[in-house]
Amino acid sequence: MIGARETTEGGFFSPLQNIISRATAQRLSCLVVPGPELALASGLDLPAAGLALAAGPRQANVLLLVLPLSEKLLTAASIAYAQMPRPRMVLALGEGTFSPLPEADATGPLTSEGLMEATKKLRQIMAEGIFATKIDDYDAPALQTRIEYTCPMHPEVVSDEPGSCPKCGMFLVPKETSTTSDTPSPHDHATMAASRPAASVSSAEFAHTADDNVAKYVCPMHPEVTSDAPGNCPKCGMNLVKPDESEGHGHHTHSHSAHADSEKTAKYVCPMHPEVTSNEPGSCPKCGMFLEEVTKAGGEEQHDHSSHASGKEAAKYTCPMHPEVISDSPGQCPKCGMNLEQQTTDDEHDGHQSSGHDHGGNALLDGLIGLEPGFMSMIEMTDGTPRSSNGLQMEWITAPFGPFFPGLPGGLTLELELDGDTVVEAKTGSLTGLQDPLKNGPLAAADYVAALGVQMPLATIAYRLLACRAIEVAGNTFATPEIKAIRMATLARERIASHLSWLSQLGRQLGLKAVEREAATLHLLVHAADPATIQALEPRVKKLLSKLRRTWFLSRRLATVGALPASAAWDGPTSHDNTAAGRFTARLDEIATSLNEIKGASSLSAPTLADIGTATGEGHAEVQTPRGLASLHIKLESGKVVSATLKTPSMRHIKLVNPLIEQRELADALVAVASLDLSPWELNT
Amino acid sequence: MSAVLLILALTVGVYAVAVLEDWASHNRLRLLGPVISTLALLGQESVLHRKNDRLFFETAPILLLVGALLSLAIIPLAPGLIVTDLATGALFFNAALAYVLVALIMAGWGPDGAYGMIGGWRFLGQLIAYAMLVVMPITTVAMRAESLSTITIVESQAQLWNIVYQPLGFVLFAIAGMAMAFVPPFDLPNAEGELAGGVEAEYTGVRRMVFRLGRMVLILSVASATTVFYLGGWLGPWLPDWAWSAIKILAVTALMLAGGRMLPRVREGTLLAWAWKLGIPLALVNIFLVGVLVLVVPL
Amino acid sequence: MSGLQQYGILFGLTLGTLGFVLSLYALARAIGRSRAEAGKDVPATAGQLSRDPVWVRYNARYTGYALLFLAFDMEMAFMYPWSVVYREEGLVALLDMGVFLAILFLGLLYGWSQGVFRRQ
Amino acid sequence: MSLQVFFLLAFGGAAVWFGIVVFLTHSMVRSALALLFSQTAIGAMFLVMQAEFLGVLQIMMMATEMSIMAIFMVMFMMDPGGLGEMDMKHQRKTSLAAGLVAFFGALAVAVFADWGPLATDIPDAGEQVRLLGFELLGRSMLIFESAGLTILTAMIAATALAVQARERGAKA
Repeated sequence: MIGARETTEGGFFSPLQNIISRATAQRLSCLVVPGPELALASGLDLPAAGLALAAGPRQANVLLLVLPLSEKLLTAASIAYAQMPRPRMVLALGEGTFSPLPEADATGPLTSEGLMEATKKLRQIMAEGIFATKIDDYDAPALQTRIEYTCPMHPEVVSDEPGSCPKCGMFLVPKETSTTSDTPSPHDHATMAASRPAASVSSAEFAHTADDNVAKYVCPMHPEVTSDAPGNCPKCGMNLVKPDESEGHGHHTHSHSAHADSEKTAKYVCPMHPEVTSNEPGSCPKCGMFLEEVTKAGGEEQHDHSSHASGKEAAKYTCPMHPEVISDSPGQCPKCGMNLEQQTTDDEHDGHQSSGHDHGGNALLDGLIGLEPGFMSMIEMTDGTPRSSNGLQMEWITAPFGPFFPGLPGGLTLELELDGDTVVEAKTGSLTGLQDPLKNGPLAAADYVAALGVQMPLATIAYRLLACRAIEVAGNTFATPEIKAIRMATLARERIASHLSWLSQLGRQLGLKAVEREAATLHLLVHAADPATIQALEPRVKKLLSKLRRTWFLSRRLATVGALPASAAWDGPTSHDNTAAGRFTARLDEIATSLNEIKGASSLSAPTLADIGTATGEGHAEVQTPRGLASLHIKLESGKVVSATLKTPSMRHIKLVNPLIEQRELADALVAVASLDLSPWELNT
Repeated sequence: MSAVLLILALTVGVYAVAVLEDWASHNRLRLLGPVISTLALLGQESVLHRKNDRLFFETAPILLLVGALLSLAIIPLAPGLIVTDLATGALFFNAALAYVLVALIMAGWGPDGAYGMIGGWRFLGQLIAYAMLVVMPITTVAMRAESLSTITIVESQAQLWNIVYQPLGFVLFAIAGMAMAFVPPFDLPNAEGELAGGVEAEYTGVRRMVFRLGRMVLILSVASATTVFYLGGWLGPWLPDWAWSAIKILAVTALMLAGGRMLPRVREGTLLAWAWKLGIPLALVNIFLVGVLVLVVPL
Repeated sequence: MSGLQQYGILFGLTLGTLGFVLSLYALARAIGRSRAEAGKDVPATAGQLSRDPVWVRYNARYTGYALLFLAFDMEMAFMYPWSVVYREEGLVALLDMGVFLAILFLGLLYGWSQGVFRRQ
Repeated sequence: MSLQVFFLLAFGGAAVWFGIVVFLTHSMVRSALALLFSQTAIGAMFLVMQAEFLGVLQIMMMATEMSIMAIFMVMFMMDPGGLGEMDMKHQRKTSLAAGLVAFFGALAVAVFADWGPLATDIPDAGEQVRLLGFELLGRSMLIFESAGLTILTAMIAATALAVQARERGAKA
């Protein structure tokens, strides 16, 4: 077993371990990759196999892969697997590779029986023992990290090496980030981009300092504590700092007066490394950033420095955060690295207040209780932070809701910028989007139909039908009315199945366990059934529909969410009011009408292409898929598809996400996204 | 002797709640379920994070369990079958359960993850919504009993249970109690479909087990308090006292857990608005009504 | 049983729970140790590593409610002793508390009229 | 009796220690919750001193109110997570002086005040609540009602603050 737990040899607890192993085998909880709706569409009955759905990787002990999976999804799956606590297992169903993940503990075909067999095997392996004396660590490229440095006050300041923040002068704190660009980092900003190309330069610089001075980081309080790497002091827990920035005031004064001489002629300075100055424009040898021309304010500052170096005034400098730090010279606080501020007399202090910082009642407060000016300067630091809709200056967090988020379709990435519990904006994307079936050259028409169907596992019939129709138009061949009727009835069945799957997902999101279960069960019964079976199931489906319609609380919950303007490019199921509630009832109505459409059908089968021979031509077709109108424009050359342009409903609908969720509570935002019924398979990656 | 009985009752009670919770979420009655789940969690790794607030992360499950257990200490199962008959029992129940909030804030803040933190602060908003609807009905119960002691409160219902005497208070207390125990549809802090587990999301293995245990005790405690304050506690004909307590507590638990299955999760803004615009005025009306009733019909 | 004994029991219950939990932890640790691995010790976010600290200024939108809640919480402190002697004091208590609650209700109505009861 | 004194000292020590932690930590939430537990320890001291109603009330109210303080601190203070490890101590000298003055003032009150004879038979907890109730409805009724007015004032002030903040937001 790959993901076994570590134990010691011949333990006293091995009888207990055996019992625990057997109990664990009874408690399988799986994280489905890409998502439960795909398991449903493949006809996998997870509850029947005894697999519970986990809310996240932490609660799962089985990673269920529904193959084939895109590379990006596999990267995400490898992260999810790494975050699962041991014992953990991989269960792979279907055909395909899953390279960054370890080899599967059980595999099987992508059928209900395959799932049953594989689960049985998993249980056996678990019951035999989830403990091992020797286990291997799991590692994947996506888990690799590098250290970058960021300012605790200004998260947009990111640097590859330690230093101080150009905005507030505080020491940058080390932070881990991913080395791969696959996992999007919210700090992909210009600063980082600018500092990256210079990585080689900076490492050369590093080597140079290492020659001079073996220890690169020391504790500001305990000079005997030195380390090669940034970290915390074992004695006091403070961040270790680079010695040249912390060796004490004497040294600092010295270096500063030395600088003062060169500053007289300096015109360009590095924004990250103020000690780097130059007469000519260019880039900083330390970080590679472009040197900036010294501004007027900076010039004044330097004037201050030089006047200080000449020793005319005995002004004191103190840290705004650590008032006990007092220095004769400007510089940085040895504790936190912030720029020391000149201790001002009252007159100067007033000048500071009137210098254009409009902070409401702070001047008053300042006068009343005489708070240090440094304390108030914290407010200056918030200048760059975003302003919330209620006028408060807050910091926003970026939280990923996907690709494996319960209540949203698997594979869909929704990165929300959150202001507390409120959504500010969203970045949407798909990890499993469209691939051009024609990327390896023209395909035979029938193969193209099959390829498009496989690519859209959530609406296979609709897209097969779309391809068939477009090709048939191009080939000027038309299906007989009987075949057309069968096709429409099959499409109706898929519509029922798709909407039931959506209902199940909505139930999961809203915590309606009963709806989640019943809709999923019905989906499994309907999605590949013949007309007679569906007829027999009709009362049960109708019962669910009428129950959902009667749940006043549910329609109320949905009514205030996701109202689309009439002009919105929405062509999915819709009713008189285009809110989440309207789309919800529209889907319920569609299920009912689709049931009627199936009634007359003799049999149901996936659309197959009529014989078009070696026709050449162009064809265009549209199909009302369960999610909306899809269109395909196709070019045939002697029976082969040479080019195709596909437009899917989700491509249009995903643009509606942002206006729907701005300034909404997180709960509402998620419902709004769910109400659009986006399919990550229909999107461009 | 009574100590042994109480520990036994607690064990059985928590076990029954766990079975009922499993039934409510999976629709299957598995009598051995909790044992298997416990063993499985014992065998799972308990992941700790770097760079988190380890102190908060570790304290939260314990604080949740301690708070819930302490609140159970004032629940009488039968005359004499009680841990401590505090003279301010009804108040102490609230005091102990206030630390559930602290535990959830700690659990949410501790791991430095977005889902958990939102869940923790959400529960604070939830408390602002439900807290008044718990304490105001408790005062009306105390008005009738002339005491905050839970035993006296049960005895005061000998002629007529409070559910009949002050039905409005019961409805408010029952709903607020569900919000207090964060069972669906009030599971805002640990919502699965919205926060992928929220405050519970980062707990695995034995720490998760303690967290879940605390949660079960909390549900049991709220159900017991509803029984004691409104359903006459151990009072009832034919059966022995403790049996009536057990039946009522388990029935309330089952109703609480089953009720949530049919309802979509409440949004926090809605919860707050309903609690303050409807709930609190109703609770004030309830105080006034019971005040008049106690003077006019002194049952 | 005197009050102090009761508090002693509650204190003992707290310590006992703590001991119970710690022994559970010890048992779990004896069964098997946790393995430190890459990525496992980062907060889980649905298939992406989210290493950024989220401990930032959090915009709670219920501050208006929270401020009124504080006032109501304060007021409840007076309600408990009042409710216990309510029956004995009778009409005096009803009128007294009626005035008190009416004042509070005024506060509630004022807040409502000013639109405190909505997400800020 | 000696056990009572021991627990009084223990909880008193805990209260002071948590009070110190408020300023030792860098994280705003830790700071707020340390204050919470300091207040809880004071509640426990009330219990040890057999003032049950006061103790339980303190333990209950401080849990919710300090949590609300925590959210306000997280909302309005910079770097609530304490990642920048900034110092929570400001104006050391002034605050040290103020603290010492307050400490010695309290000490002087404790030592020099006439606390009356030592109570030998303390009324039981239930009786205490009843006595408090009679006090509220009797002698202290005016104080009680003016407390209501004070709370009303506080509510209006709070409303004004909240509304002002929103209006600022609307303008921005």
